Amino acid sequence: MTTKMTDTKIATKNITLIQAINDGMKIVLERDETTLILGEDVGKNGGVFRATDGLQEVFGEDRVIDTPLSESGIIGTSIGLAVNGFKPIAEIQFMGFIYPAYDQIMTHASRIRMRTMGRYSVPMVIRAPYGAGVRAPEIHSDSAEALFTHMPGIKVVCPATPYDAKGLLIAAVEDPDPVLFMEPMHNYRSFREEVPIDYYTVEIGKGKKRMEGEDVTLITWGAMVPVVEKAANQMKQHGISCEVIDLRTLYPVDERIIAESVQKTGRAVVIHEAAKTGGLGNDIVSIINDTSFLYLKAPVERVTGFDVPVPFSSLENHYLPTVERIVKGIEKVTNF
Amino acid sequence: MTTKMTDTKIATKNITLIQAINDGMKIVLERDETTLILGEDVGKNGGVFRATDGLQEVFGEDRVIDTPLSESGIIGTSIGLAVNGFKPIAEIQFMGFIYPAYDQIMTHASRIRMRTMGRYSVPMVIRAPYGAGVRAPEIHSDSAEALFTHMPGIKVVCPATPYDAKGLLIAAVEDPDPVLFMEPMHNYRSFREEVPIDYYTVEIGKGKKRMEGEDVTLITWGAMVPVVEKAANQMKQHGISCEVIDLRTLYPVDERIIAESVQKTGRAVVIHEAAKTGGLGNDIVSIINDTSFLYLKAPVERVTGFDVPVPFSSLENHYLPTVERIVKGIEKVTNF
Amino acid sequence: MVESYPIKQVIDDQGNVVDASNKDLINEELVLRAYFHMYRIRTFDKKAKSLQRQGRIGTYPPFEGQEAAQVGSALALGEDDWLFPTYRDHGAMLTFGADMTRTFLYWNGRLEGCVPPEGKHIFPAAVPIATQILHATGASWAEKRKGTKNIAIAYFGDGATSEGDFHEGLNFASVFQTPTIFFNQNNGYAISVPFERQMNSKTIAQKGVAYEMPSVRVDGNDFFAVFFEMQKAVERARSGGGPTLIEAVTWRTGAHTTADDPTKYRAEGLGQDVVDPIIRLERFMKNAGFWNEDVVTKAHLEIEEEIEAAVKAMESYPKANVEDLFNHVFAELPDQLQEQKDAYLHLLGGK
Amino acid sequence: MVESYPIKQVIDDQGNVVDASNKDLINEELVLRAYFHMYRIRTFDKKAKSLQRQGRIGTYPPFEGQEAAQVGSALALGEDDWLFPTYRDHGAMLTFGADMTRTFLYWNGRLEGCVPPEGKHIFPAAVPIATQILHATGASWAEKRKGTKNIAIAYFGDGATSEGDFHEGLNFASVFQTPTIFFNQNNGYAISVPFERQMNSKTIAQKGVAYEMPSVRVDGNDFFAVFFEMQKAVERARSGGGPTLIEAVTWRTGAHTTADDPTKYRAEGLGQDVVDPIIRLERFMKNAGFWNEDVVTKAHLEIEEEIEAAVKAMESYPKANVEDLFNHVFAELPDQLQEQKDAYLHLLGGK
Ligand SMILES: Cc1ncc(C[n+]2csc(CCOP(=O)(O)OP(=O)(O)O)c2C)c(N)n1
Ligand SMILES: Cc1ncc(C[n+]2csc(CCOP(=O)(O)OP(=O)(O)O)c2C)c(N)n1
Ligand SMILES: [Mg+2]
Ligand SMILES: [Mg+2]
Repeated sequence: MTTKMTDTKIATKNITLIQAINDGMKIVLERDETTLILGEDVGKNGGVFRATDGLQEVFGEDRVIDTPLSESGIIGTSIGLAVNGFKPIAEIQFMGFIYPAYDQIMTHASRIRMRTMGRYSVPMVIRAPYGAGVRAPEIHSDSAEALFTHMPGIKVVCPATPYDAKGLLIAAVEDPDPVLFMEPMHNYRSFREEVPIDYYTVEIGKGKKRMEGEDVTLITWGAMVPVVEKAANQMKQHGISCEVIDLRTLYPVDERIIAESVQKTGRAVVIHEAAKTGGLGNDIVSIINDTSFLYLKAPVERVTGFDVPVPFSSLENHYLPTVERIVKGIEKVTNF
Repeated sequence: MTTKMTDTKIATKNITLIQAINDGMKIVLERDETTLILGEDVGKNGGVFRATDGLQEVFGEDRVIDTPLSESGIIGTSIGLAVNGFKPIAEIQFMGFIYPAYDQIMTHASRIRMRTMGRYSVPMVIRAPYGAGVRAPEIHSDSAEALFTHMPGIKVVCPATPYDAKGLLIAAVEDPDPVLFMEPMHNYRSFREEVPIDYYTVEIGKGKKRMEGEDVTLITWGAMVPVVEKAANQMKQHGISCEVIDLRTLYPVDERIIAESVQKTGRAVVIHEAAKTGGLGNDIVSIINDTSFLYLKAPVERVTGFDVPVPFSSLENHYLPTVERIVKGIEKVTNF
Repeated sequence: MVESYPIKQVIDDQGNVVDASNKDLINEELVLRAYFHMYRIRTFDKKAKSLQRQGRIGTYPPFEGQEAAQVGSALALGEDDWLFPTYRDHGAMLTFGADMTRTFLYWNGRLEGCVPPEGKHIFPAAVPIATQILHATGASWAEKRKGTKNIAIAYFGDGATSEGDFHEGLNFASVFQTPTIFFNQNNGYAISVPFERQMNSKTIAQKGVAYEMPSVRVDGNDFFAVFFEMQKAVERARSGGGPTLIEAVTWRTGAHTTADDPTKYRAEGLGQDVVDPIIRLERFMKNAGFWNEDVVTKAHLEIEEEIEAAVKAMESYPKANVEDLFNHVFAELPDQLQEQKDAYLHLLGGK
Repeated sequence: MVESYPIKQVIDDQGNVVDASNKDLINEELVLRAYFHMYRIRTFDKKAKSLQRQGRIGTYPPFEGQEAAQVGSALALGEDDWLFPTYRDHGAMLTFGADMTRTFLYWNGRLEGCVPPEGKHIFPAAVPIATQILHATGASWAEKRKGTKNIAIAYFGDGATSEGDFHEGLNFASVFQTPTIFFNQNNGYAISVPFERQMNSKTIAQKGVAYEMPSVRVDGNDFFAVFFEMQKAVERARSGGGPTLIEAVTWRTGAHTTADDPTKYRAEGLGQDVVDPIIRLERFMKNAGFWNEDVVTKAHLEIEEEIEAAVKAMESYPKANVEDLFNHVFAELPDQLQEQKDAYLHLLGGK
């Protein structure tokens, strides 16, 4: 983790995604004293993934708070803190444990601004590691984004890289509304990237083109991004050029970046971990249907988790979309 | 409510949807002594909508059970009862109050068969009145089907008529797996239908063609069915012939009935109450994309609730899809 | 356990003082304030029921019989405190300073009913049971963090104690020693389910033991008992002593809501021995020499005028604005939502 | 409150009998069974940790130090009772009759690990904290409805008491007087969060007051104390006396799981004064004349063989079957899912 000056004189360091998240939190805690961190094991232990490592030492037990083991409690009290002047960053230890707090998020966090015509609001970030592929125990590997993109009043963000993670996290904390911040566990330490040392933000609601291509648009996010890039590279060798879009924000989705790309390529494959039925992939199909119908040369293909509970670790690699399944999907749309 | 003999000698009675549900429960309680009813106010009070009216008198406090006010408690203990030989019919007073039980449904009810390779299972029905348009207080009017169609391991059923309500309810109770049974409050007493007096079932997983048509397929369910039929009738006067499909089961969706119709008409509009983003409408778009791409003459249109929390009653009629909005949607696909 | 939680009483059903320890605090000003507010919210409640019957407002949950509990608690609060009510606590809200027109608007399905007067910390009524208990804990925690002496009160019913959020809220409050008052109105019923089927414990106060939280059981139909025990709890909270659980034992005289029919589940005559809290206060006033016919008559008139004016204001309020369907979902509307709004307004305009 | 819940003890740290009331019940058979099971699950636990370090199984949550609590409780159950464990209770599960090979399989990410031996009522370990408390309540309620004398036990930790499901479960059990034992292992920590930050109460037993539920605090490292208090609770449940809350005060000797590093949050030396429950039992056996070197050595050998055989069986177990990804989601696969399965198997076959 050595500091480096780039051409434009922005000091950067080469860090992992989880370090970038830690860094982002450190910056917001420094800049804004109304920010707080709450969660199970976020204090002394620094989080089960070390996302909050060292923060309690710097900012004290009063701002980095180990709470009782109670997700509804964490979110519900954070709502109370948020309507009364604070900006809680609440950690849900694994996304599969967010369900006990679903009521508080659905009926309150997301509705308070609406219900009070803006008198009260809930500027809160809910951080939640998600996804399979790390051999975690049961329930630890769920991808529950669709339960929140369908919930009006909350934004959903999911970075794939260290740079985006830090920038989106800071943006999420500064957002005046609740933001669910999904962290791809699988990418926590899988690679490093040069990340500015200082404060910066990545705009919520904007996707990013990760690879330029002509023949097919691949749309994905989070932990699937590297897998999709691999598939795209593999297709290159077969003469098929893929455009890879990382959505980064899952609500509100960047419809323009999808439409522009699909209108160019005429073909699309959406890739995600969650189950196919009810998954966000369907929304992407609809967006393409709405915006790019006449451009389509083939039905949009979805390569996703199956309609089964995320399985035990011995089978999780069969559940997750693989390069092979993505390649099949691409071939399907190119051979249509 | 007079008994009537039809041609085929099946005794019927002319009843409302809520009476049909009451009737269905009475029949299963009589036929199968392992069935139980649990919920808030289901006993003495007969349910806030009178769905369980009179049942405690007939079957006793031991089988029609007033529980404490605790949705996770109702579902969690029902799971325990279900794995140990009973068939609970759990009432959630309004669908907007199912969220506190979301964890129990998501991590247990829907997963226990899978987790134990079939050793244990959860033959349970969760009844929940849903939907807007009856001037109910806040949170009472949510349509949360998409949170459950995305949950592998549970079926989701939603009748629109008295006949289907009774037949599907009995089928749900007999189903070996958990079934969420959504009841359109708006249709509870809005019309009557001849319904067989005795036992019968309506197959889960099968939609129903409510109107034959040639030009556009209208796909919907539950409380929207009468509204869609009205729109279809209105279009008839303008020379546009609509096929109306009532899905009846939301998971697993009857893909065949959708595909066959759209392949005939080449145009489709999906109508539902829930918010557009993340709504089941997107799944229907995907099914059409997958099965009928080459038949499509226009992009599939969705006429749905807006991406806002279900509003207070003074604005709910603006939230709900109206005949006018549905007509606009139909015109959009026919004029494409 | 029930012996450990005797019901605190200051005046009995006949309006006689049974506990004189706070006698000095019972002065004319307090008595008249109590009477005024109890009579005021009773009259509001009656009006609301009548409006509902006439179809001029929607389904309405009356609080008749709970006036001493609601007024006694609300009057013990300070200007800058926070109030987290349920749907049945508009009596407390009105006493604490909620706008009456907006209160009517709320029960007419209007968003505007959730917006408190500027500077008043009144949260919109929680409809999902027990959820507000956590918000009150969080908001009062925020006050503690800011170093103020402000506190929060969470209102909730006997049924609410069965929800997980009740438990999680009391646990958080006790762990973080937040300045929160958990004010339970044990009115005997959760819709049709009586107290005895809601829980196996004989009191709600004893649930404080689980959290090592001070708790007390008061006669919820005795304004003074409620008020003085509230004052103690408020004082404890303000001075860093943490949360308190108060069980105010009262009785829901009427139906759960105007859509409910209690004859379905409540034996005839049940509760008839409960003395109405306003009658009880009147008896005390007469016994103790606080009853002044002129003052009372003037108050009644004033209250009736206020309520008539509020009804008028409610009924002449500008129609619900369709734009409010969209405008407050986020601070800034996302593109998709803006498009939905524009398209819908266009459709309406094109009519 | 803590005074109301003295920690029940039968033998002290030195293995001396401090409460002789159950002395007659302590016979050789019981002592040897206790020792055998505690040693057996300890050896299993050690083996599992070592397998994890070698990458032969996945993340593993050790229960070292909690053997007396797990064995003492499980041995008090009857054949047909129901056991609802957490991820840390495979000691209790093994004692109650779970298959050891399958237990290893579970920690190797295998579904087969959730399937109990035919006729044994052992639920798969609950991973979402406290959820199993409701299942145990429901399953034992079912036994009561069937008219049997069978009961259910729910295992859970100190951290679990903060979840709403703990509260809702105990409330249901007390309202419906289900034959359920809520067996808490208060091992001092929920991952890194110590007991004192999890709750403000000094005991977990006192939480029973909220539900008017009998509760007791026992020395969880004292096999006999756990066993005899369990027997009382079992007897109460079987005879229609309803549920019991037991707090077994113990200590998590090691890490939360093999992925956890307790030096991050636990002061060095903390807990070193806790006498290991097996050493304590050994001391008692020696003091009281139950120690027989030959028997013990034979038991050790037997246990080691059993464990080696189970590891071998786990490692030579047929590979996970891809079809199991799909087969058990519903009794009958819906068309869509069948198609997904067929397509995926086709893809795999086409390799
Ligand atoms: C989570 C949830 N479940 C169910 C309901 C429906 N409901 C509304 S009021 C009520 C009873 C509440 O009883 P209690 O807490 O005693 O308050 P009271 O109505 O007596 O004031 C119920 C079940 C709800 N609003 N929220
Ligand atoms: C609902 C939920 N939230 C968080 C977790 C993550 N988690 C796993 S174990 C644990 C601590 C449990 O502590 P305790 O109940 O004391 O049991 P112990 O691990 O000490 O046996 C946590 C927070 C979880 N499994 N489920
Ligand atoms: Mg009540
Ligand atoms: Mg513990």
